[in-house]
Amino acid sequence: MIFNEIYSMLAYYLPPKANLIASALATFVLILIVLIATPIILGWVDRKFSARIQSRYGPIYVGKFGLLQNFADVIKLMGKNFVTNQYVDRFSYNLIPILSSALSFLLIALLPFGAPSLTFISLPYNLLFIYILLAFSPLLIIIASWGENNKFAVLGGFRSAAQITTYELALIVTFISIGIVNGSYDIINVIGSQSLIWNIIYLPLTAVVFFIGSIAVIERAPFDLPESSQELQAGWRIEYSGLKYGLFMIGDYVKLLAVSILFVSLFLGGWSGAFLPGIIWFWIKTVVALMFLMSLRWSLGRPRIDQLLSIGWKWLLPLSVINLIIVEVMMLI
Amino acid sequence: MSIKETIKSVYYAVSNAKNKPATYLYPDKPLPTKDHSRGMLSLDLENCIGCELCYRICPSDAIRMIKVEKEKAKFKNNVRSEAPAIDFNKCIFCGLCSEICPPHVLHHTHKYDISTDNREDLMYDPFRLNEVFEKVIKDNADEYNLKKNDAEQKLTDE
Amino acid sequence: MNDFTDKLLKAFLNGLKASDGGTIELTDKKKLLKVVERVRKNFDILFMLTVVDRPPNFELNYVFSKYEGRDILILRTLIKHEESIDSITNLFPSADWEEREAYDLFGIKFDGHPNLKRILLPEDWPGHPLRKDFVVTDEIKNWTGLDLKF
Amino acid sequence: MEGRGIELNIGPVHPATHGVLKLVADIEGDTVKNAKVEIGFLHRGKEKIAELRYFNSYFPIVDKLDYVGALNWEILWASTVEKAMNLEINDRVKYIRAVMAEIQRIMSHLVYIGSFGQDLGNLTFFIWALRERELLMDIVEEISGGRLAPMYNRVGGVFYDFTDGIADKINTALSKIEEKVKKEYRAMTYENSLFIMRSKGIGIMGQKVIKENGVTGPNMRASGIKRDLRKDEPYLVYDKVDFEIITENDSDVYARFMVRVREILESIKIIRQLLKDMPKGDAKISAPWIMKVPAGYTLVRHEMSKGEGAMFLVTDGGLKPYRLKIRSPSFYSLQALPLVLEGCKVADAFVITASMDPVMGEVDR
Repeated sequence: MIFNEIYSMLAYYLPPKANLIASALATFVLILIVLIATPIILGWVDRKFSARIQSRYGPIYVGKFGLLQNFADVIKLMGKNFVTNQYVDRFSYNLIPILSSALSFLLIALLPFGAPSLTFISLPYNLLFIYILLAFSPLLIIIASWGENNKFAVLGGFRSAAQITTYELALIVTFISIGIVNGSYDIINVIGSQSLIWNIIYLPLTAVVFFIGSIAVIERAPFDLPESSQELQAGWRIEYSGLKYGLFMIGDYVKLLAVSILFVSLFLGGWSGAFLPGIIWFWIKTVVALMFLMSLRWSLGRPRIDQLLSIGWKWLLPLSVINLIIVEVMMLI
Repeated sequence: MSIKETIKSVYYAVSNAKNKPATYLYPDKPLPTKDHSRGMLSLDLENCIGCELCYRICPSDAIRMIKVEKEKAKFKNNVRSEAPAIDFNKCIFCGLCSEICPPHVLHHTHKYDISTDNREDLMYDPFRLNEVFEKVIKDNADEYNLKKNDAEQKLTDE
Repeated sequence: MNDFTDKLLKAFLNGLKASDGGTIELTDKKKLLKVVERVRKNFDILFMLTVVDRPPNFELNYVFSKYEGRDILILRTLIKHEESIDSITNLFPSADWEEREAYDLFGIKFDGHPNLKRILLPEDWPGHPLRKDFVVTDEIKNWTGLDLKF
Repeated sequence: MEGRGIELNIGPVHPATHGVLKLVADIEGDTVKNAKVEIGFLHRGKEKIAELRYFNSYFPIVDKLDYVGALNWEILWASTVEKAMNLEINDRVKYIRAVMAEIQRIMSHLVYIGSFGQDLGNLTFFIWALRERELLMDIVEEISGGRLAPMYNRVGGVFYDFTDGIADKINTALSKIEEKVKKEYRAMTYENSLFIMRSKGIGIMGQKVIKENGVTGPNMRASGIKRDLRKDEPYLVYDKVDFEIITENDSDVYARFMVRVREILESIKIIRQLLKDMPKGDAKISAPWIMKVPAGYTLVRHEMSKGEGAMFLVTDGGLKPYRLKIRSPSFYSLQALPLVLEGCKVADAFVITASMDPVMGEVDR
């Protein structure tokens, strides 16, 4: 969408075939900007907020309020050499960081950024595509952890695979119920149809289920079991170092942003709001959702893996199915 | 009842963000030290009588007695003209030497940042200890005057 | 408490004699298991086992205590340096690690102990440090235990 | 190992084991088949050093035994030597020592609670607990000059007397801690559903296992055995103070945690009573620095924050102890650990080890 407007301005000077290359180039540059910006800004907010919760200062010395701290970290990570353990299976060890971060970058490309025109790729069914991207990551994690040939990694890898697959089911059911209510699987239409009543009033239960499921899928807050630093010492990321580890960190923060945008656009009515222009409403809601997600991480303990799975199977899945039935009944009336 | 508490724990965590952090910004503002706190040792060289008690009581053998020329050290009554040299690599700041010293010559200052980048700098010979005494204790004498520990000493040599 | 010690003394006339401060001396060590068997009826745990090295022989002080009240029983036996003594692990399981530590630091062998290995020091540490005749040879000084086997 | 499971050794260098404790666990799937405990990584030969040091210059080494509760061991060592010399200490010193012992117990329990919350993934709670401990740490530094190794006691007395401002400083710190434990810690841990889910009914240690392995202190009281040396064999001034022994009865990880939380509140009550009727008089040291101790055997037992600690001192009338045996409570609770770890989940193995509160300094001596 965006580059259509840019392209129409430049169309006069460029040769006919240029629009394809230009659009690809523009997408790449914009995604790169967003991807560099998100971990730095989100990382800073996360560290400052958690520091204040734990009554300490947080990063202060680098930059004005420690603003450049994350920037310095990323550069430091780039500078570090790659320490690879000699028993590691080379191919899968190097492939996974690139693949899993590409996966989460792709996720960003599908999401709206505040206005109908502000998306990178617009597909009529991008809700399902997002679901597939989220559901794909356990496969990569298993390959990575098996490739690292390290006991802790294997334990962490299987834990995260089990956790994500259970919570994916609950998510897919919530996506279906949203599709039924709003009549389409395209986020922009979903937001469009919410301008009067937000979905959260319509489907409060789905909102809760989606929220818990999404936390578990991105392995953050109370469900960060696979990389539980106390027990498994950074789980399946244990052998990575340097920029490869950095890629995973960027992937994490990008997924965090993606989930909060998803929650806002599916349930809190995206950019529909009273007098403020749409885009400001959108970003206010996302920041609020982000802060709540972060505060969960620094205040709740972590359940055990089998308790986590039992919550997933015994609680979340039935809840979402019941909700689906309610939605259908509502639609019939 | 426990669900309510869990939500309350999130509320407490977030509401803690508003009050002031409890940590000190060390490099900018120095850490507050109390009047009894035991930092680096300092030696008032003139009054030292070279009795070797600090060498004997030191639990981590950080003190060695070193021969010192009489004139340079301006000893008042030091028969063997020996004075303690303290190796701060080994010293654990336990305060036993400054208690047992009969003429109350070894004092603890409140200086705690004495780290250097090589080990030799931490071997303080009597003259450097005396410098520390002149600089730190003599200048803010009032702060250290109440350093005289009130426990009077009964001393039995073996 | 002392009525128990009198009963104990009467039961093992030749083996035991009372010494100062409520401790009981066990003269011949073969009766140890039987005495400890009887002590078990009245005391819950082996509180601690102190080994004192009086150079020709070792002096083992078994301290027994209960889970209520303040009474303690100290049983003292004397054994030669090379002799071994029966282990009381199957009567008082808490003696397991104590006896391993006594073996580790003094070199006393306890017969019948489930796995008598060194507990505090690494397996191939030369000598037993807490003995009075322990001298720090340079073999110990430059012992780094780094004879890694692969 | 019959080859189906893996042998995961939770080695000496691991965030969850407190200090250098090596746990070799045979794991099958997610359950721990059996676990072996290996210690000795922090063995500094303290009992050998005792034979080479004067009585008064052994205090810094005693501080390093249980580095989270150093004052309790200092007081134990001082009273052992005083008993060996049958030296009478005046009442004010006893009161000061009792107050310091209780302050050290609160600090040690705060570290335990903090590191326990951290093991369940709640980093904030760890830092909160240490922030509360900092209040008391400043007071200990103000009184004794040292933070972690205060070096406050000497044979025959304490080194600095209580200045007058100290009493109400202690009271303000205690009321702040009490209010925090009752309000924020309640919501954050012992009534937090995630916390309860992770700790109730896990790592149950039966009374038989406790009695067989000689486990003492809070771990034992969590199973309902009403035994506290401060009550059964009152030392210092514990007979003049009224407090009750805290017990729980289902002896699982949650009960061990609750015993320590309630013991903090109990110690706060004790300190308040002690500060109220603290007698006048001077805390002079009534013994020379380097002195001879008459020959003989002395055994003194005190209630440490981890359990019943004791020192068996054998003297031959010289200036230095002939032989010193230190009985450390964590040494015995580690003995019971493998029995409790059988059949638990991997994630619980760390929680159970943390709930035993082993401090490797006093285990390895």
